[in-house]
Amino acid sequence: MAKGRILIDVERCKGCELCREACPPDVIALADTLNSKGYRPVMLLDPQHECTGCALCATVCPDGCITVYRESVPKPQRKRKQPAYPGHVIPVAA
Amino acid sequence: MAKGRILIDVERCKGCELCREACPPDVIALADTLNSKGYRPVMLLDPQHECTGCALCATVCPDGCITVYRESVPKPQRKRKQPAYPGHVIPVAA
Amino acid sequence: MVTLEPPIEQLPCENLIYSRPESLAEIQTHYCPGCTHGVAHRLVAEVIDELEIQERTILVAPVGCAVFAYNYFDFDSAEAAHGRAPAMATGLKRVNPNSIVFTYQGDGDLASIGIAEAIHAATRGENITVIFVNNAIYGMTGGQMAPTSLIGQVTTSSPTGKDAALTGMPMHIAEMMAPLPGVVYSVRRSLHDARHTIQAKKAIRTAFEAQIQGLGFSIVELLSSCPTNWKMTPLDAAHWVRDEMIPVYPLGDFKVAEPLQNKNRSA
Amino acid sequence: MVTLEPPIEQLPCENLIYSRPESLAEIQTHYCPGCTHGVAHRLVAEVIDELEIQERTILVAPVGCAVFAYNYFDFDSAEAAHGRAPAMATGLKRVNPNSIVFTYQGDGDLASIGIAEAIHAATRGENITVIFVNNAIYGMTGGQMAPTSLIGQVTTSSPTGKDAALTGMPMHIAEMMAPLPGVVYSVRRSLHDARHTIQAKKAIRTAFEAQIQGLGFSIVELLSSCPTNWKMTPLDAAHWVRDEMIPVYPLGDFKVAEPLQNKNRSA
Amino acid sequence: MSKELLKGNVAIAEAAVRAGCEAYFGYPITPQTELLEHMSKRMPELGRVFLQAESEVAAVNMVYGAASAGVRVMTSSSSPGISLMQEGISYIAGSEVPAVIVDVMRGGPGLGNIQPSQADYNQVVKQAGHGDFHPIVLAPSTIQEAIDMMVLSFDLAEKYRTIVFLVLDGAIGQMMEPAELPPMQEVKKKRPFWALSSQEARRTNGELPQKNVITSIHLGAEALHKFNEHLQRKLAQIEANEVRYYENYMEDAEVAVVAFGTAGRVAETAVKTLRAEGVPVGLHRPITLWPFPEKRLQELADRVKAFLVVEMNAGQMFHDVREAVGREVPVEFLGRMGGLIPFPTEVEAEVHALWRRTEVLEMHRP
Amino acid sequence: MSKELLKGNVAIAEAAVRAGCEAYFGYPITPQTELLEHMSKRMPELGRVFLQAESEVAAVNMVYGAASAGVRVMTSSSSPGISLMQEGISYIAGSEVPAVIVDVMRGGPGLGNIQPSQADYNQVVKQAGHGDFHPIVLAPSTIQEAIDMMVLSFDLAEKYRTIVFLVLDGAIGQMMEPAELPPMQEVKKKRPFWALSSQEARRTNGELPQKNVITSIHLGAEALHKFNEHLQRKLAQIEANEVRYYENYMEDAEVAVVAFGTAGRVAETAVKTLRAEGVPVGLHRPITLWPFPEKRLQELADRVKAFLVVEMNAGQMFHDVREAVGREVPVEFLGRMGGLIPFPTEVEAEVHALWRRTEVLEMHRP
Amino acid sequence: METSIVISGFGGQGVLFTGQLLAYAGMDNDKHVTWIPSYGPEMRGGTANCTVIVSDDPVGSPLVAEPDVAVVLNLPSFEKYEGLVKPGGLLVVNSSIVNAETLRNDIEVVSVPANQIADELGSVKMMNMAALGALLAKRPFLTLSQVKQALDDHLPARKADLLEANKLVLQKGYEVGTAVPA
Amino acid sequence: METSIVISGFGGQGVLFTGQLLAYAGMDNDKHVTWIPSYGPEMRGGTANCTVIVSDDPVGSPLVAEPDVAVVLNLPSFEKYEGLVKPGGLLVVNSSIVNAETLRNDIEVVSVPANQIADELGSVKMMNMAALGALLAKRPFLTLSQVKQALDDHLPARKADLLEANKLVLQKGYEVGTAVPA
Ligand SMILES: Cc1ncc(C[n+]2csc(CCOP(=O)(O)OP(=O)(O)O)c2C)c(N)n1
Ligand SMILES: Cc1ncc(C[n+]2csc(CCOP(=O)(O)OP(=O)(O)O)c2C)c(N)n1
Ligand code: SF4
Ligand code: SF4
Ligand code: SF4
Ligand code: SF4
Ligand code: SF4
Ligand code: SF4
Ligand SMILES: [Mg+2]
Ligand SMILES: [Mg+2]
Repeated sequence: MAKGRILIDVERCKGCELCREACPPDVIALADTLNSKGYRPVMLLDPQHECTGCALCATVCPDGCITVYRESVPKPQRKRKQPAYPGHVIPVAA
Repeated sequence: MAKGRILIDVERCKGCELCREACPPDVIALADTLNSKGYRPVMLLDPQHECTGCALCATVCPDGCITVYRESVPKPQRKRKQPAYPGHVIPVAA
Repeated sequence: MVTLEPPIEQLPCENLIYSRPESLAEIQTHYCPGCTHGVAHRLVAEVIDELEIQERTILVAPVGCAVFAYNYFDFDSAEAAHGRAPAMATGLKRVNPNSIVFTYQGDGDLASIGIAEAIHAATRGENITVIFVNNAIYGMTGGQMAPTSLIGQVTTSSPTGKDAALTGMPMHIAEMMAPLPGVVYSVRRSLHDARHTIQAKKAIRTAFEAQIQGLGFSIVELLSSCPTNWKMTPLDAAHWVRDEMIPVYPLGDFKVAEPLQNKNRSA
Repeated sequence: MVTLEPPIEQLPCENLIYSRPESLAEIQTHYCPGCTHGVAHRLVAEVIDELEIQERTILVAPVGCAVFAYNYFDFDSAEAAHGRAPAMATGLKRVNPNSIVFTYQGDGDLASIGIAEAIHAATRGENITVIFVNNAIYGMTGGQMAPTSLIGQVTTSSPTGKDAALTGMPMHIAEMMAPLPGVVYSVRRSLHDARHTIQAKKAIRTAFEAQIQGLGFSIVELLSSCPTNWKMTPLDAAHWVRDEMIPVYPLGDFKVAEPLQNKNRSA
Repeated sequence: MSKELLKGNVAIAEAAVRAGCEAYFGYPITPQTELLEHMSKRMPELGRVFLQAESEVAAVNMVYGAASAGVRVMTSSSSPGISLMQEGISYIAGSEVPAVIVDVMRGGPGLGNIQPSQADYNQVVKQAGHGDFHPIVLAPSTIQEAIDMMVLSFDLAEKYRTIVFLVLDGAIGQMMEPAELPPMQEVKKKRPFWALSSQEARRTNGELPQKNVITSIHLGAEALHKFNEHLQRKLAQIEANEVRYYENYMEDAEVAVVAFGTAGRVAETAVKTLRAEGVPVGLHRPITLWPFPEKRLQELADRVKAFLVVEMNAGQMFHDVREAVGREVPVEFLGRMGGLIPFPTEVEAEVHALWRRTEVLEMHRP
Repeated sequence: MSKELLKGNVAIAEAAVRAGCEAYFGYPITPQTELLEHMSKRMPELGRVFLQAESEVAAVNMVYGAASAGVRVMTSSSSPGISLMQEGISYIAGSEVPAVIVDVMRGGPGLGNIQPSQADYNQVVKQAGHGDFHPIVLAPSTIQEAIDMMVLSFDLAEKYRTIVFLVLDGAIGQMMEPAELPPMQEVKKKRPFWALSSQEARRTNGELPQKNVITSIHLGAEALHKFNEHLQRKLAQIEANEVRYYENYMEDAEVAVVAFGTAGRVAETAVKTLRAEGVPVGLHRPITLWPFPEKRLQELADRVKAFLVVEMNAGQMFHDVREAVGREVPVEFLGRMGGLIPFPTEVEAEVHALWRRTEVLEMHRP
Repeated sequence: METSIVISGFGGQGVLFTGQLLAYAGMDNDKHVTWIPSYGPEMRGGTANCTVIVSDDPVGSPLVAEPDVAVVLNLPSFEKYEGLVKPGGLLVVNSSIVNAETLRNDIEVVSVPANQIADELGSVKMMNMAALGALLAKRPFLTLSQVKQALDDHLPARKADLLEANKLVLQKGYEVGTAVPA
Repeated sequence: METSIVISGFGGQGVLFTGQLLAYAGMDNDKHVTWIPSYGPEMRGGTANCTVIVSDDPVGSPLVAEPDVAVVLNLPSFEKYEGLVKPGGLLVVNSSIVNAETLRNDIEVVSVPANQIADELGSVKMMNMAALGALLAKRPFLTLSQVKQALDDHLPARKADLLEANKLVLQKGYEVGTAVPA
């Protein structure tokens, strides 16, 4: 199965866990920390590299926090904007 | 066939002729005169006594001008108000 | 004073077969000659007499040619704002649950400006009755296009004929109301001739019976004529209802809730 | 600054599979965690990107939780009065026939106060698209009953549960719109899980395509969650949509006009 | 009974219940929603009518219907909702049925925001719909006053067969304050003689079983003119009987601050502070915005040197004050818009400045 | 061009067409229906937009939509319909998009009747919806003036991005009078920079292809306060620039008759008769009801001995006159309601009485 | 000089056009004119009327309490306006269908058998012109030829074939009016 | 004397109830009080705050520009209210989750590790009581026992089981507040 990875805009994430529910290999988990809005964001927790890049998480995310990459033969794509955030970064204190 | 007769409140009649159209034996006709509202009312013109008292004329009259009587064996009836007008009387000049 | 000939002789043994209903006031209507608003009024009044509910009936009159309906009926009446009769009737009925409350509305009133109040009263299953007089035009204001006007119909606001591409197809109120769960009775009848008028009366009766039984929202759509604004004689107008309106607005029962069935079959 | 573990390594040869659509502004929404308004926004934005119509699209935002939708989309937008978005959209579209005009409306906005404007725009066959977010409640004002609330649903204005006898059964907008001749596309989808979300997006795309093709009025009803006012977690809310709402609001295609068929079949 | 800590919207709702309100129709809108919500709980409990309408347009017309049946009925809303009710309000006025409307004003125009405002003074006071009429407009400035006036609203509505508006701003609707609720009144059994109820019932009551008609139509110009004259006579009677206001420190005041509602309580704080500083200032707080305490202001104009009108709008009651006062005495204005509440310090500063100007003027007077 | 015999409603409609009105949305209501009907014929002929809306609520929101696209757009209605438009009007004001509304007033309150009236002066002048704003209100008194002001309405609406009301009463809408129509203007091709149209088009025009947003929301109290300050500054600018009135015989007048619209033309007839009798009376006829010719009336107050306000209502503009004039000079009122038009003889009698009283007063003055 | 005229009759008697014709004639001859119909639901199947004012000065109110002239084409109009005509004013009565006499002796009355006149000259529909002719005979604020010219200029195109007939009826009405003693 | 207090934090931190408790305590002890929440769509998933005024005289505005006291339970609240507190006023900071220092030296600051205190005594949900205790220690316009009494009288019945725990947390917060040097 193709391998994938996701970036999560943790400042935008509201910790609703809908992505976690949607993820087939269950590689999304709540972080231990709060972001500056007071939400506990999710993170990719994928030591086994089980993420398939299926984008189901991104499909259900109400806040458009998730960017998905997949390892694969390159194919022609629509122009897509690259995320402006570094992913998995929480700027406030724990 | 049961014989009938109708009374027409000519002051109320607007001469629309819907009753005339509805009358099976065609015994309703427009009068030659105008009533005080300027309408030409209808009248019962029934020399052959063809009116059956079928009340179809009354059924279609938009102005409730028609009272219907029918010669028949009396049968129990709902209280109905007797007309307050004499019928076929036009108070204004021709 | 002139008495018309021939004089009217009494018949030997005669019964009073038909006379104006009690619930209809003596006042002469302002309706144009041949306008079937008058027929609709009379039928409602007859039904109310027959059901012996005159003393507990409340009319909610519309804005439209029937705006003075409260003068023509002989029972308590209110005059609503344009299109809001179902809301006003809701207010009346909720605080007077034993009254029989009905609205009498034209197509401009109900289908155009008042569609929200009609649909919501129907959805709530408000236990009221709606007499809906569809004459495919705004009568009172001088013959503008209604949502019920036929395609191609020339009116004072569609001078080249109603254009479906710009203003849509005619609205079918009886059909639209029928699927709403609060509606127990939704039918369409016509007033263009005696036979249909008799059927219309039966439907009006059923609609009021539905309310008396506390079943919910009942509506009778009556195809009606507006000779004046259609610019026709009353007879031609009746024929226009028959020949032009009925093909677009099929008569029939679109919903008859269980307890009302076997009462009054489709026209 | 704290970076979450584990660090994210780039894959050897990776494609960008998914990222936020261009038509979605960078601004963070004010929606509650797990509120599927956000999903609906994203899907619309994705469709508009895919159809390459961002520069000629005009949103008409409602009054409701989506009142600030104009901040979240990156194209021309207007903010309508409560329930009047279809009227405002009509005004916009009639003078901008080349624009793609859509309304985004909640169930209070469309089904309750705005039902007249919705039905009339649909009847006229206004060439606009309506994204109708049905979350069975008034979100923005704090969880009052909507015409779409389920029977027995406890809300802040139906504290003992919605009572059908007093307030009627839930309103079925997609079904109500479908028979109107001006409507070319009327479907219901749900946003409660990924599979259904993908189907919802297809429907949204078809609805916009209908407009691009100038066919007439298209509407997509989206079953949506309001975790806050339902007083549930986002996951429980998603399950409530699946278990309680869908049985009352069946998903499906209620009207798909000829030219749109074979595009997108029923969910 | 002792005081409870009550939220304005809830207090008003409960006061209405206790005033024997028999039916409530309304549509949710911030910042009045708690009122509707409280009614949704209490009215069914008591076997009375609560209905969430599909819109404010429907709500006001439901009120019109129930009012035509002669029961105590009310609705509540906030600015945009009140705009939608204008037609129905005008019909109610034209039909002379009693009804009560609570308007918890918010910032405008348009959707604006939901913060406290008095920007709809003109809307309710000058013309709450088309045609010549005035609702009675009561403007409480504490929760206790709001409660008392809620009860009064029903009494006045019935007494004059008119619409009564209880207007507050979002602040009074949303805040909590200790207050005492009135005793519980049962709903009245007997409907008024003019009401649409049941001819049968009226006959049983020994009244004439004539039909009753509720309408706002008077077809001919003469007929409608006559009706309007009747309406104007009634309004004149209300003007003569029902003016209400509150004053503090006015006996020897040389500057009068005029303000209503929340602005009135803010102004009172400022006036107290100023008095402590020795500034001869007093507060006049209109409680009835219509009928307006015009005569009283005229009296004051004869003895104060200047007026300061404080409002949470761009200056609306200001014009009524200026009309009452005339051009001889300066009338100044301090306004906050968009949901801002003026702070006492701002009022103080303004009075200080005004007082100084007035004194200087005084010195230069011949 | 020469004069034609034109019906008011039709003349106004045709004037709007010729002013380049690009879209009309409206709902039939007497006594303005001929306006809508004329539009239904002319607009499609010219390839412009005519749509009969399902209601006035929808009509005003369609106007809001088209106005947001920056085109010349209008609606027309009469009193109850204008009530229904209040919310939409407030949104338009809060969004600062230009729109024109014709209000052919009829007798109220409620359904009232359809006879000529000025009973909605307050409704349009004081607050045509919730929130602090004023539409510009133009009140013609002849059909020629109505035509000219219809054109002016569009210009002012665009200039100030505001709502302009053209108010008449049923008499001016229904009557025929000779008048000259303006030349035909094509609809403008270019949309204003703020309009919702197409980013693509804006880019082609060399404008920044940023998104445009039309909204009336300003969430925070501070933000909405700021917006309101901006709005008030704009209104002040309109007040400074756009006051219009007409006067006759005012130079040496000792009694000023103030009246607008049909009452204004009736008053003018009376003034002429009175002048012929030697009574020193003049006419002041406000053309802009908002902005109101307050300053001019203040000037007049310094030299006339008394004012008579004549209106087809219970006394609405009267209060504006009295506010402007102050309490030193008597301001009297002659009103006809419910669709009655005062007759010149009635005005004459009133002026005579007022003039006699004033003279007597004069004699007793120290 | 200012003359106010009310014309009243059943809908279909050409009431509104008769008034407009006077207004056109006035306008074309540099008078100030106004025309205003009564409007409203009372029109439904009832009577119609309009008020015309022809004046040398700008017209104030387009309505008058007491018209200088009333042209009454049916009985209800007679009943309504007989009492309203200004003392010294003129009442033109369509004697073909109005079978009533005024009790007033402070106004001038001209009875014209308008229906008959028009019927004889082609169609009863033109009866309004007969009444108008009689009015012009008695109150020459506009001349007969000015009104004929107005007919030439303003009779709707679809009625062009009736132009000459209308003029004849107008003429005849004028003659009848002239014949009636003052 | 009049004291104005703003309490601000995330929804769920008990902000509104904390304010009401103060209002109750004031009312029960014959003070004039007002309580007002911020309301509106900004509440959606955001922060909540309320303003309480406890006074010897009737209260004018229920809102204040510069509160005497601000209790800030999270960082956004700290950022919002730190600058608004009246000079000489008090800022109570929930140091458990607010990791920031004020630059102002004209106000008094009390840091309370409210989450920890509450957590240790049963549930982090009671952290609002810890902050309130600290406030009372520094600004005794109401006494600790008056507020405890108010808890007895006004804690919603469904939370009765937490009554004693709440009092303990309040007490502990009070002690921490007292310990902090003025
Ligand atoms: C708010 C409002 N808008 C418009 C009108 C004008 N109006 C009166 S009746 C009517 C339409 C009547 O048409 P319909 O309901 O079909 O009744 P009909 O006269 O045909 O029986 C309209 C638009 C009004 N009175 N009030
Ligand atoms: C005329 C008017 N009435 C009421 C309101 C208050 N209001 C704002 S949003 C809303 C309902 C929102 O519910 P819905 O449309 O279902 O949207 P949601 O928030 O659930 O997405 C209401 C009643 C308003 N702003 N304007
Ligand atoms: S892309 Fe698929 S597998 Fe990877 S995290 Fe998202 S849902 Fe899970
Ligand atoms: S779905 Fe989005 S907002 Fe929700 S937890 Fe996942 S990333 Fe965060
Ligand atoms: S009762 Fe029958 S037969 Fe007699 S007149 Fe009427 S329709 Fe004709
Ligand atoms: S149907 Fe009635 S109104 Fe019509 S002609 Fe016959 S009697 Fe007269
Ligand atoms: S206008 Fe039409 S609907 Fe109205 S009364 Fe006349 S015929 Fe009937
Ligand atoms: S209140 Fe409900 S609908 Fe609104 S944002 Fe929150 S969850 Fe979504
Ligand atoms: Mg109709
Ligand atoms: Mg919703």
